[in-house]
Amino acid sequence: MGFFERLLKIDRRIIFTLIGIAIALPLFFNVSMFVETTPVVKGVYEVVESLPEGSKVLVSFDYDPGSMPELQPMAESFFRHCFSRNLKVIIMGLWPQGPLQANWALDVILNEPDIKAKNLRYGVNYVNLGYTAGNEVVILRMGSNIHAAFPADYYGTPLDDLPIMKGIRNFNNIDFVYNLSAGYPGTMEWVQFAADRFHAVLGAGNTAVQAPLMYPYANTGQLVGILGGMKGAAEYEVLADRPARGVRYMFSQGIAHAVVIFFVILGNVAYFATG
Amino acid sequence: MVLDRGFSYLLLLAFFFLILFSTNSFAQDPSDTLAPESVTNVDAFDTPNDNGHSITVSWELSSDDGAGKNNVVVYEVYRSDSPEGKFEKRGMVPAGENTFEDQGAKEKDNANYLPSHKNFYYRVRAKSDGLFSDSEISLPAYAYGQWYHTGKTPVLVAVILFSVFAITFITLARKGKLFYIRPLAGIEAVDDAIGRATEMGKPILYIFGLGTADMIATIASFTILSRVAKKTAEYQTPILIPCYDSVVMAVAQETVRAAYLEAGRPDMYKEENIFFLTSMQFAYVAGVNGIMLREKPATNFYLGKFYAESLILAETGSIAGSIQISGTDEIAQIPFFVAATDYTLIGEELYAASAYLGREPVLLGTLKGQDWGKAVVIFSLILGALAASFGFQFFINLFRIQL
Amino acid sequence: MHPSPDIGIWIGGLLTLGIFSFLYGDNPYYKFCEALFVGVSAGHWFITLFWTVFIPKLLGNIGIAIHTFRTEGFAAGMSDYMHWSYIFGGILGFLMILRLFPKIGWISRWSLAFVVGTTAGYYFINYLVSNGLMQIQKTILPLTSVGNIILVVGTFCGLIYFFFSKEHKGAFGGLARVGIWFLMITFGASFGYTVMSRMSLLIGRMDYIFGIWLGMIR
Amino acid sequence: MRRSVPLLIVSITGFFMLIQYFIPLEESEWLYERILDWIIVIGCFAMLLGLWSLTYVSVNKVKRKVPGWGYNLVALSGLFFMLIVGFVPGQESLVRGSAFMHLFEYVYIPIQASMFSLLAFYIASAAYRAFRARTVLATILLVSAVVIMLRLVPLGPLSGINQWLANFILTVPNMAAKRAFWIGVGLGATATALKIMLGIERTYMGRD
Repeated sequence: MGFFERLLKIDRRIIFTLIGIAIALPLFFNVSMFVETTPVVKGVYEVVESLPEGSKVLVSFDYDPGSMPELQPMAESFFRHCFSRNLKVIIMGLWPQGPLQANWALDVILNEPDIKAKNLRYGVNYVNLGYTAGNEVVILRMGSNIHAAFPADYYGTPLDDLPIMKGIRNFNNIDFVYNLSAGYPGTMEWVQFAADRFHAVLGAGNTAVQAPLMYPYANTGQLVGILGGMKGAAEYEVLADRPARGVRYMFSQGIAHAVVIFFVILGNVAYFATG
Repeated sequence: MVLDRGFSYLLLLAFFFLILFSTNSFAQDPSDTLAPESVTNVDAFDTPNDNGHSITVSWELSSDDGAGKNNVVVYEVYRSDSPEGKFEKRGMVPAGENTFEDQGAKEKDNANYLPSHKNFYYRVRAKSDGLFSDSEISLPAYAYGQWYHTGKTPVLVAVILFSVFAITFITLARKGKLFYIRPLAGIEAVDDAIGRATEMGKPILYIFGLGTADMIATIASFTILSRVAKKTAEYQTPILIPCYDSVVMAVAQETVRAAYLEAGRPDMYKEENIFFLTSMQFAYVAGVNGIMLREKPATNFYLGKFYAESLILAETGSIAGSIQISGTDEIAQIPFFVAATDYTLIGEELYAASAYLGREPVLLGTLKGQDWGKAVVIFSLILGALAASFGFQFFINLFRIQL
Repeated sequence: MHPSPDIGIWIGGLLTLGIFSFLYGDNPYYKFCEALFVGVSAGHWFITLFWTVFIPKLLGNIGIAIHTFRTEGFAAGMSDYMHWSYIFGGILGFLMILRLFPKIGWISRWSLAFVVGTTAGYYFINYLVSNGLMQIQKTILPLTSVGNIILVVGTFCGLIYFFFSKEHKGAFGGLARVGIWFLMITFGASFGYTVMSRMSLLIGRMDYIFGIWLGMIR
Repeated sequence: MRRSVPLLIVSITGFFMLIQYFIPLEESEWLYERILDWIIVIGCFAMLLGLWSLTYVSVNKVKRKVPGWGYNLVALSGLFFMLIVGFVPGQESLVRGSAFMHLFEYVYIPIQASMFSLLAFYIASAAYRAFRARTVLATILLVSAVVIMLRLVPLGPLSGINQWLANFILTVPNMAAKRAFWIGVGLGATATALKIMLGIERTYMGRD
């Protein structure tokens, strides 16, 4: 058996090993691969950048641990950006696991030295409203009255007792809505109900699988912008000039893609060489 | 909707200018200290196409709206249950608009409850900056639910058209007309795949994916299973079905039992071969992976609803050396089935498969009906695209459904 | 290297390695993780469904019904009686369990028939509207740009491919062939963008092993 | 009774759901919502069947000491341990910090994430085997996939062209084929639903 024939029947485990190395090894180096920023990500960044201090931002966590590697870095960099610009953050979830994901991201960001120095207070600077069942109906209800959709926050405190919720009745009192989504209910529903119906200013972060379906909404302006997968997360970090997990992971991502493409080329070379 | 949003911006703009204009002229012209002319012809009627808890009010604009003193800012709509009673404010619309939908709640304990079949009277107030004038009281109107939603007529037409196609061809088939169907590679492979398992003396693995029993893809898969099981009964090859959903498991047991009975081998049926694993996606995959490597089935069928797990299953099956036949209506997973299995039924082919396998004239008749449906779709697409190119919007409106 | 002192992280890490060992081949380590995973997940699913769906939906509604009957008797309004309807659902559910008894197991088909019939009617409309009419509506585009023309032609050829009762040969076959080309472009594209998502998942796991668990990164 | 009653139930419920779509009446809405709830309740009872099946099959294997029965014992212990820590504290078991949730966080989530991430390996090996320019179709698949994957690799001057091409593929041919696919699926599913309601398709119902 010639070299190319053997190459065609290569043991899968060799491919597995190389992929494993391609992903693990770059994590040990603190190299940030050059990340080109795209207009769709800039769209989100610039809206947050333009909000005056004290503006209210609503973040909906519509994913579960399955999509953590892609969406968690987005959540963290978004929180960091909001808190460093002194915006008020209201968290909610359309997925049962969502509010928990938000708490994990808060744990990370609130412990970063410059954010910690701000002494942010729960209920004043940020709040977690928790999860409510009902999928897109929750958004509809929030359109008329947020207090009806979420009578109490994640910890059971009535909304009226939370200073941050004073004067917030519906989307008219929210300056920006950001949605992190891995499927249904998610960005599609936020576009249809919050943006189209109630004219909320909406941005989104999606998994790489879902993002291509949502790009059309960014073209029509229903979304101010969208972060797609780990690349989107990395771009946001570059824009905010705070390279973090997304950028670090992007190095692995790029190498892994190169390895896959390399294998595809190798397979074709071997295929044609053996006739 | 983009148009809607544009429109509301326009309104807002108009609204803004109105305020500006009216305050300006207020300073100059003493005649503007007068209230705007009241609206006329207030008409209240039941809102069509709903469950009967909403009344729509319409009126003719005040003569001072957009003309005359031009000082109307908003219209406020008031409601009462008697002409003499207390009128309650129900909402308002900006100047220039002449309808308002008084949408109530259907639950009795809701503060916003609006009962059906009860008379209400309406009054519209034209308001300028601080001054207002009330209209005459409308004639009574009551809300009631409708028996038919007129906005859904396109759907009704489609339902009737499609059913007529299907039933016509089913009847023709029953009368003995034979329909041609083109070959499908995935279907032709089914027999060989079962034969191969028999020769090797190994079982067949049948996976429904993550669908529940109420999904159409799963139901289509049941009918395929029934044909496959009948053949396995004839060939005396065991069939293993690990299930993700308990109802799917129950139906699969029924299906296979019936197929064995039909094949005349009820003794061969083993209920413990159709079992439940777990209803959590990746735990289910872990379990099926184990079965594939330990039982080494000769053939794997993946037919039904599949999500991210499709590729893990298909690659593991390929490592185990099984022949694999797949099919799903989840477009995102088809690439992985195409890449990693031997035959793939793409979308609609999954639904057609039961007709192919059974070769019953009635089922072939419905396939013909489906094709006629497609022909109508293609026809509408071409006609619609041409109409749209020449600026005829009406054609698109034929497909517009009011929800 | 600063391994995590948290025992939970250690358990998670060891289980992760167990699953990864499957890539080499089936082995006892994987078999253990798999069995544990199946058992724990089935238990988790059962408990979650029990507390979050069964209790509020069935017992919750019947509880309300009983309570209003006790306090108001027959004077209760129509909307209060509605809660009793859940008993019907309960009976259908109960019939389902009768499958466990071979003699009367056939009664469970009534519940099955209820589920299948209802959803058949539901999906009949659902698919016709969202997969049929709405897609047609979106595809009716003026043929004024290259993109629109390709879009309409591609949809047209794709539909031709799905014809079952006509032989794919001649001009018809040619159109069907173009249709399958379009499908292949789509499949390739979605394969391509899924790669990024899947690689991210592995990056997350590797970061867990080397960063959070073993503390080898930073 | 065994066969005709179920078929009757299928037709009645099926046609009711079909017709109620066109009837906006409150009563029709009410029944529709209730029916969907009842189906959820039926599903809850059915989970007992699943639990029984899993227990029965595993216990049988342990009893008969079939090879690998130890793993069945592991699965059974996992299952019953979860049931105990889930039932005994009542609804409290779903609150973060309970034993039940700890098991979820430290056992279930890591295994689930690891299983999910196996896809990274498999997607690479599947790409290696499938993406070979054997036929026209395979070549189209290959080119389209590579163009999309290259979006993430810095290509220097070529990246602009590649971005444009990737965007074109996603918004034009990709959309066209998806529409055709969805319309086909719609017609196929509608036909299947109709066959069920008319009682033509009834293999799922058993025979005796």
